[in-house]
Amino acid sequence: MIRKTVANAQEALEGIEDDMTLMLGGFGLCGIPENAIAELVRRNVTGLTCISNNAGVDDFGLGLLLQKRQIRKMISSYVGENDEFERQMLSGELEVELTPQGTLAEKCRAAQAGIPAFFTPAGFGTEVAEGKETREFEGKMYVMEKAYQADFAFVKAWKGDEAGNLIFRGTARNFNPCMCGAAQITVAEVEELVPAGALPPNEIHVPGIFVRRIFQGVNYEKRIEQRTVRSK
Amino acid sequence: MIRKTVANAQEALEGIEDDMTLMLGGFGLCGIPENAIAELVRRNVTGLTCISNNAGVDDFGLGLLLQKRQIRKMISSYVGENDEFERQMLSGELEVELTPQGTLAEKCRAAQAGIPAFFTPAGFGTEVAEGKETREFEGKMYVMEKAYQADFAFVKAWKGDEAGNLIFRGTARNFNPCMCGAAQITVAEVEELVPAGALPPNEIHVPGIFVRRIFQGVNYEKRIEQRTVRSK
Amino acid sequence: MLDKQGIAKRIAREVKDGFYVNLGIGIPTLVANYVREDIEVEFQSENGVLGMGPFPFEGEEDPDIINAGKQTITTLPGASFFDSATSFAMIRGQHVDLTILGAMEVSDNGDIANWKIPGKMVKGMGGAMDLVASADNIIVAMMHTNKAGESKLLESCTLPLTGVQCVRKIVTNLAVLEVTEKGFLLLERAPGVSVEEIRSATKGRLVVPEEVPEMPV
Amino acid sequence: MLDKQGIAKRIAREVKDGFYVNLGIGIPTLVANYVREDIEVEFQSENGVLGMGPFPFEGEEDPDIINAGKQTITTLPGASFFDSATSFAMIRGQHVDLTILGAMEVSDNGDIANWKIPGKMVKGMGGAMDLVASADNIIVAMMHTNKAGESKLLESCTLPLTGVQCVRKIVTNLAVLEVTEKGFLLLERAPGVSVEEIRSATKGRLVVPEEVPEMPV
Repeated sequence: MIRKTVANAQEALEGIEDDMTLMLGGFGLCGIPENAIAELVRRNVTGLTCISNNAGVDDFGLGLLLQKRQIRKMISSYVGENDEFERQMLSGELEVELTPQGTLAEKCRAAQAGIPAFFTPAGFGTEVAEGKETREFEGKMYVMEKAYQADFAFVKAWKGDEAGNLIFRGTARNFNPCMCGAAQITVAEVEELVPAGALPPNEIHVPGIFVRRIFQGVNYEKRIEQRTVRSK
Repeated sequence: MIRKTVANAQEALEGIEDDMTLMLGGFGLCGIPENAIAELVRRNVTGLTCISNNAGVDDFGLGLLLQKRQIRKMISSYVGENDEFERQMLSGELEVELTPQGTLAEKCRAAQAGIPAFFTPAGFGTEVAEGKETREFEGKMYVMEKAYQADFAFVKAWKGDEAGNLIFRGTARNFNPCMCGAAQITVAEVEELVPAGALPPNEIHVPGIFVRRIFQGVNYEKRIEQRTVRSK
Repeated sequence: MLDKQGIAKRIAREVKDGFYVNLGIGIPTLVANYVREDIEVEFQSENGVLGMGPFPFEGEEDPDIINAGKQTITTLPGASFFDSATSFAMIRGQHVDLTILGAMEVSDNGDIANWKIPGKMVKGMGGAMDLVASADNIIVAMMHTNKAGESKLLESCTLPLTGVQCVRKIVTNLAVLEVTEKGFLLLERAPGVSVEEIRSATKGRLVVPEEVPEMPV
Repeated sequence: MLDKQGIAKRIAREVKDGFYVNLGIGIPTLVANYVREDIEVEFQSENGVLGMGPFPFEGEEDPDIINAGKQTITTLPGASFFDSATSFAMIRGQHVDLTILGAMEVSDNGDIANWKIPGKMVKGMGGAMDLVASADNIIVAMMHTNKAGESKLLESCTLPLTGVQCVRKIVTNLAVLEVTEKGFLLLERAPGVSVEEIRSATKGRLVVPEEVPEMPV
């Protein structure tokens, strides 16, 4: 078994530098790598390009990096719910590349899987397809999209083992699995780190080969963005 | 919940016709849809094109269809271990299209995922790339491969529920997940069919949306091709 | 004339037995409340869940179980969770039978614009571009006119497109329309709304059959 | 001169700490027996398992747990099972660090042929084309000559190719060679084998340094 454990976020982010391209899992604030984000803030790396479906809210998630102007460019599908983001974007401080959500997921998965490019119908005939190759297959039009290239991927799982195997919980899974192994170095933080052999091999969502470093995170806040309930 | 259960293999294969293209899960004899194959033999449909990593052995798996000359064309990555296959292939009765194993898996996955074509390095500079578009990305050469088109996909899982959700066991998983939803109609047979809600939503390998019909199989033989042991 | 609930109620009639359905935010979300109870339907949310149930009871919210609108949800028996790549495999691979979403503009050839207003803050397309480019069956839920009283049913969209020639049906506060080669085919009038009112609120080509029934309620 | 076990033993020295390794059938399979026990290595099999262990004890064979050679196997703590698409994502995505496989022919620019002999029954390439096209680190394990005594190390392959310019290292019964721009660089001689013997058994360009050590045993 190849051991992937590191002590904490600090050790897990070794090698991170200004101007790198990062992938960050999560959908809204659900399943985001809270500890890695906190460590990025602490290290104050800047000029970052972040590939992440969303950009957090003003005071949580990637919003924490935006506050400190650590992000140069966001690659996302949806960036609402964030005033500071809006301010930086409209003032031109922040570059934003909007990508259809399924294309974003598949560009990560392609990077993971050694597929340099693929065709998708999403965005054909729109701004998103501008400057990209388009092609007809079986009478329908498609856009060619390329795999992302990133330096680090930060993902968050529910349980993980020493070998880097991961299990997610509920919709906190989202973009995390497709980002594993899609960057040069994949760092997984987990709510519970267990010894190798403690996770049934049949129930593992992401095999450890896609993960370079794993650590047990601390103080998960797991904030809810839209608390919606019905009455009893 | 959308109910996918049918009574048995006979009902599950309704609509099958001569000259159709089928996908069949399994690696060697591991994880093959034994009941569907038996029903294909019983119905004696002919002229079939079968997309399957292997072609079974003489008296089991797809070998049973070969014996009755029901297969016109095999699309596989490896077809050894089968004398009748060899005879039919060398005599020209059987057409064979050999495809790299990873490309075969990805062509199924592409069909499932609405990706009409993708690029892979496998087979570049070989016979496999003949007549196909090749292209350079980041200094490396790739071959463009297209999604398969098939009428039926027959897969075998360990457990399944009424909603068509599937869980596989060990390496019997192999090609089965990528074939689900990759054909017009996906038929899953399972060793154990349980009510909806009995499988934890977090542990499902293939969501029911990719499966059209599901039934509990009978009399699984699960033959071992290479029984290899060590002494105590 | 219909209110938002009325639009949702009318669209619910388009949801058939055995349909997997993806609901956009806004009016589409309300559709779930009006689907007949004697048919089998499953709701997919693109953040990675199939088989969504109602909102949780207070105190039972789970931060790990949300929908694409980031709302806390529950799941029903037969539900499953999956990653984003698999979720869009369902969408792109046309395994989702019906997509219901809002729009800023729809053109009479089925183009849709719903993600960007130049000069304004742009929030992004989320999963909308994947949904409209992939689905065979797309229903738009929207008001017939914008806040300035201008038609949202146009000859061609003025806003940046989300997808081309993809909308099949539109349900507004005034009417139910189908996109045909000849333009918007008027299928039904909302209760108390005249053909003339619809005609004057529609800027794209409108095809009016001899009989335009009032929609059933 | 080395026998098959000897070739496997020599190749095992190329397996480094932290390597994920894919072993082809034949001699490569034997490599697992000789890997140092003080390093962390995991074996991947392309049919969908990572963390393979030894063969099962008699009576403990499980038809659902096999390797790509269709042999019954066991798994070690930390193992995982996955589908074929994910398995080749590992391979194509270069997450597997080392691929060891057999060959019929290798050319001095690193081309490899190991799947087809025209006119004979062709069994197929299995996962070999994906493996050789993807891996950065490919070691070929084979006899230096074929049964007719002809060299398998050629200027260019005569058989249909499996992959182009991909082989990095070759370990035969006679020698260890590296593929360089100038041809096969002779790195080590097998015990008791002279440079002349290797030269006469090699048809491709052979670069012989002044010192060619005998390989350590």
